[in-house]
Amino acid sequence: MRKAAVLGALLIIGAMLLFAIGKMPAMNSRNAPDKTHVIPRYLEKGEEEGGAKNIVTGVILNYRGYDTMGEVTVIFSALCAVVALLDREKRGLSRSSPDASGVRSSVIVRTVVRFAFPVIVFFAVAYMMLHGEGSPGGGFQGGAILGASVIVFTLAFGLPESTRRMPLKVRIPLESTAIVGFLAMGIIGLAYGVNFLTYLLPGVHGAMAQTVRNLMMTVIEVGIGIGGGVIFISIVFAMMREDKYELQPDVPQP
Amino acid sequence: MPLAFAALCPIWGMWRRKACFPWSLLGVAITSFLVWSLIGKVNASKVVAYNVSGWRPPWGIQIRIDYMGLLMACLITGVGLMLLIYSWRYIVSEIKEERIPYYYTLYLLIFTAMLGFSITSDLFNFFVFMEIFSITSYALVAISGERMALRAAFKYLLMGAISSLTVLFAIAFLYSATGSLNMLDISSRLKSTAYLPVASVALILFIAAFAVKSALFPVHVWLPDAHSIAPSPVSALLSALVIKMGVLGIFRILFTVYGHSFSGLSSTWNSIAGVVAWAAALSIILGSVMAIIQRDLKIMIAYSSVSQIGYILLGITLISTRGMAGGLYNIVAHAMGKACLFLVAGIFIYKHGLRRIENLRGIGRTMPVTAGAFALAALSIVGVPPSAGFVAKWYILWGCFQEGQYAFVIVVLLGSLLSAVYCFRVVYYMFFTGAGRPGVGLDEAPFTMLAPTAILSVGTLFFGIFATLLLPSLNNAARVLLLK
Amino acid sequence: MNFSRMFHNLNYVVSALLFLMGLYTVVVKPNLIKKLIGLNIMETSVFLFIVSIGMVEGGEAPIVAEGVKSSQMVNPIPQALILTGIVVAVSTTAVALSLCLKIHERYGTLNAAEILGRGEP
Amino acid sequence: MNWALNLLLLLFLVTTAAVAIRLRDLLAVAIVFSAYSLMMAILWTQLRAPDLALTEAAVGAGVTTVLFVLTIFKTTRRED
Amino acid sequence: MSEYVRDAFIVLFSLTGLFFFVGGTVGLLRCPDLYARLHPSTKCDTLGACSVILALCLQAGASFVTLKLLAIAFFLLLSCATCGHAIGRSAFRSGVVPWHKPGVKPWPIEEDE
Amino acid sequence: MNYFFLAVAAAVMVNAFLCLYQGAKGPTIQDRVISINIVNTKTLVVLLFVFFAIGEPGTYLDIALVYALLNFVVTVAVSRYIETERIAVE
Repeated sequence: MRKAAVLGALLIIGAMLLFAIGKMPAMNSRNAPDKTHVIPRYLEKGEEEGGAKNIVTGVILNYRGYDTMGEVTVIFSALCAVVALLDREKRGLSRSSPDASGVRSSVIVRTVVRFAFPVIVFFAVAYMMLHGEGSPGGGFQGGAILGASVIVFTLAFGLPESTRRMPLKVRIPLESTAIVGFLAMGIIGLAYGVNFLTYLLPGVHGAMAQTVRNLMMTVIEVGIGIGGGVIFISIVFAMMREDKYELQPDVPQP
Repeated sequence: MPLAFAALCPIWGMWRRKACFPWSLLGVAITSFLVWSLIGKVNASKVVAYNVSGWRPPWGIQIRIDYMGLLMACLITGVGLMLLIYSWRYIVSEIKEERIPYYYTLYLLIFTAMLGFSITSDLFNFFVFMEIFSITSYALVAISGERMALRAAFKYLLMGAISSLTVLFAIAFLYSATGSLNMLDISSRLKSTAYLPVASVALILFIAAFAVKSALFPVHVWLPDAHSIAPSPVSALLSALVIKMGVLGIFRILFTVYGHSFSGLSSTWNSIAGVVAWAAALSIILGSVMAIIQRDLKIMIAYSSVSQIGYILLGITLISTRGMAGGLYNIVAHAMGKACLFLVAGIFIYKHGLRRIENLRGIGRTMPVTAGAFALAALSIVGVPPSAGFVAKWYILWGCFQEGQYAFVIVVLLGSLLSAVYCFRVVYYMFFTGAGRPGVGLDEAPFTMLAPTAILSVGTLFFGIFATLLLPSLNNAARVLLLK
Repeated sequence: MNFSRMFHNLNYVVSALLFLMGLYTVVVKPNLIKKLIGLNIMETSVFLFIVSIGMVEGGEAPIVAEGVKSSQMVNPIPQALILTGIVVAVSTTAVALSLCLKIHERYGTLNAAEILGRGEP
Repeated sequence: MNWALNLLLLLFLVTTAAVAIRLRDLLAVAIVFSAYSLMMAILWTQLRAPDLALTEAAVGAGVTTVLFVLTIFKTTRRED
Repeated sequence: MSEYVRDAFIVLFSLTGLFFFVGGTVGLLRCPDLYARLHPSTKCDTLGACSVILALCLQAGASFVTLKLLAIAFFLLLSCATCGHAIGRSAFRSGVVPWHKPGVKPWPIEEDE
Repeated sequence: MNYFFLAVAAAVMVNAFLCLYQGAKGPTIQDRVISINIVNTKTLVVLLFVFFAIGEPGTYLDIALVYALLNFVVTVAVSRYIETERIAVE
């Protein structure tokens, strides 16, 4: 009965969606409104105005930078929500259930991870974050990869080891780097008398202006990368931690 | 000009783990000051626009503060400030100590997001801010970690997430039909678009999604749980402000994006407005009825929110100047009154752990200020003459008469009657039954909890008596929006 | 709304289908994690939809390079929006999963029906 | 040819989604879901959105799935 | 001339890769138990992927792209092997019994466990 | 050549379908992990083919690299947790 009602509702919604889809501008068409109205300017001037070869990067950091700031705030609020629900690990001494089981991960996995971890981190930081303007990739992707690398490290070496390497003291300030980066760059703009998050500062001309803009965008990218990565790491740590296996503070670390 | 900064100012607060309260108070106060300093500007020039990143609207994101946005922003800052002061002492009693910094951080984030939501003029930015305040409000509902709170938060999360996605889907439709994301630009381009059916489906999706966010009748199921179980300042925040964001969403979509006298879509528009009005009418009646049968004070107040939101939406969708003004006025009245009621309920919980209405016998003797504040706010909710709620309801009624919608007249009157029943029942218990506990003299809550409550309740009275402060500009706003 | 047009707009149709599948999962399946999977499917379907809007026949990625004309590039805006959207999706998922953890800790089950049944203290 | 691959990918996408919905072992659901997001990424390269594909790769295959796996292990594996 | 030779090699390597993939799939579908299925997953698939990457390297010629492709191949080798090991180990530890003929005692399982 | 690549990619996709079937069927969780692992490897290859068919693979190759790196994460996570689950039960 309930299922039938749900299915009926779904059918109605589906019919509505299909109706709208049938009336939409055809996919792939070049004359659809979205390709004729705002876009041409982005595509033509995107490189010089937006400051990046990759126009998507230009759009997210420059034209729609405010959105990206919102995005960063979203993951920050997600972090706050998660730690407000689950609490942080205490003094870096928490365990996850695999650690508590006493079985270490196999030597092969550990060796591979030990080898791969620096490579991934290097890849994330050097390649993704700093290279986002010319090729796909950017701060957030770099951050996610950074997060994933730390996750795999934690799986191989255990949560105590990871939290010892990245203690809470270090992570808390790093978590807000993304937002702070945005705000700082915005305030630089304001100080120069232009609108918030404007990168082209008055009084700076020519090649210098380009350099300053690229520098500011890079700062924001790196901020997003580190902030996002650390936020992911913290979320994962908070979810891995188990109260059952909390170590006593007086027990020396393994 | 400084609003972009103002909206972000609170984010600074999250650094400080210690001294979170003064820090966030500072942030909120500065923001409030900046917002209030904009009132004169907006009154002078009707609209203050600010291009973030320095790109003009169709390309960049524009912040645009019109009357509606300003009204919401002032309300958010005012009520938000009060709630923040209130939570200083209260929150210690309900949540774990190590979570308190995160409580303040989340509070600041939700505050920021609501401000941003009310002033942005870019659809996708709208969505992003909506997500921020949704995520933070899920967390705030669940922050106490009680069983019921978790359950309510999860229900809220599912419904909220689905409605967010629906909004995104609708944005996609609209984007494919117009190729723009700026609301005004969309509005002007919709007039000449060849894809009207797409736009009308988008309209339906938008309204359905925001109906969930604002807890309109058939999809209000998340509200009573979430609002009654959250810590009291959070309930007040959610009830007074967050569901108003849903209303604001409906408002923006109906009037800013689509527009009333819009030739191509006017039949769809009108029928949707009609559906919303009827749903609102149903919410009024059912919310009140549900409120009457509740025995828990906070759940009762939460259901009352459903019916009050019904009033607001009914006023807005009447498509008459008076009704619109009344609806907007009810936003103010309800925000203050409902915040006050939840705060009073919070005081009862804080002092005595009382949630049941029956247990409040005679509490008016020992806590006269608190109970008095409750009575004042209840008067406003019911709509008894000198209060703000009265002005609002009067105007809504007036609007109904203007449009000849006599069914809605009956609904409004009946709703008032029913809300009188549930409100005065509580007042009756508080003042006129029981002899008070023996040997207990005045036993009031701490000053920082009492003052915001009192200020809010006096505020409802103030805006009732001096309604002329706000009404002309609301009337103007309504006239502009309806092009009458 | 004929068939060939539907076929031409296949991405749209598929994303609508996925949306409905996700919605079905969220509404009908009792398990909370299953509901979240449904939610994620819905999210990706919407993303697919938006990105498909920006597609151009024979388009190139919106990266300025030699030999790529700007008129050939696909629309970068949906991509920029969806980048934000993915982040939002992950955030929602993370919050929801931590709620799941807490719920399991408190109720000992993730079945929605049981949770509702055991709700009243 | 391109449309054929596209069709295949979409078909695969729907199949993975259906499998993810039908399976009762939640862990398997999470894993199938990672395959689903992988498919999404290919679709995005088909739609010429390399940035998105990269993000989906990093987030969908890495972070989201790990979060799901963590949660499932700390709660329950069976759906009932 | 050399163009054709190169193309022929590309086709050859691609088809080899495809062959291994098909083999892997058949193996996956036909093998009786988990430990047997590990073989196609780790060996055939890696080999197929590597040979495809070789073909693509030829197509790309000597450039940065080739370098990246080789890096991908390297990581694939590394991760496939490690994954296979990790899965096998976890399966063994969680007590998955290898396939055996009815009545024949499989080697690694001790009775008393 | 592009068409050839796309054809091979399509064939590999069909293979991946079959592996997915095994993944849906597989009795133990490890079976599923293996199958999905194979599916992932195959999709990676499809991805590579698609890059080359699109032309300009240089901009896209990072994606494949990220996959090659991250495929590993999920598998290790799952296998590590399965191991401990069993031991926790005992």
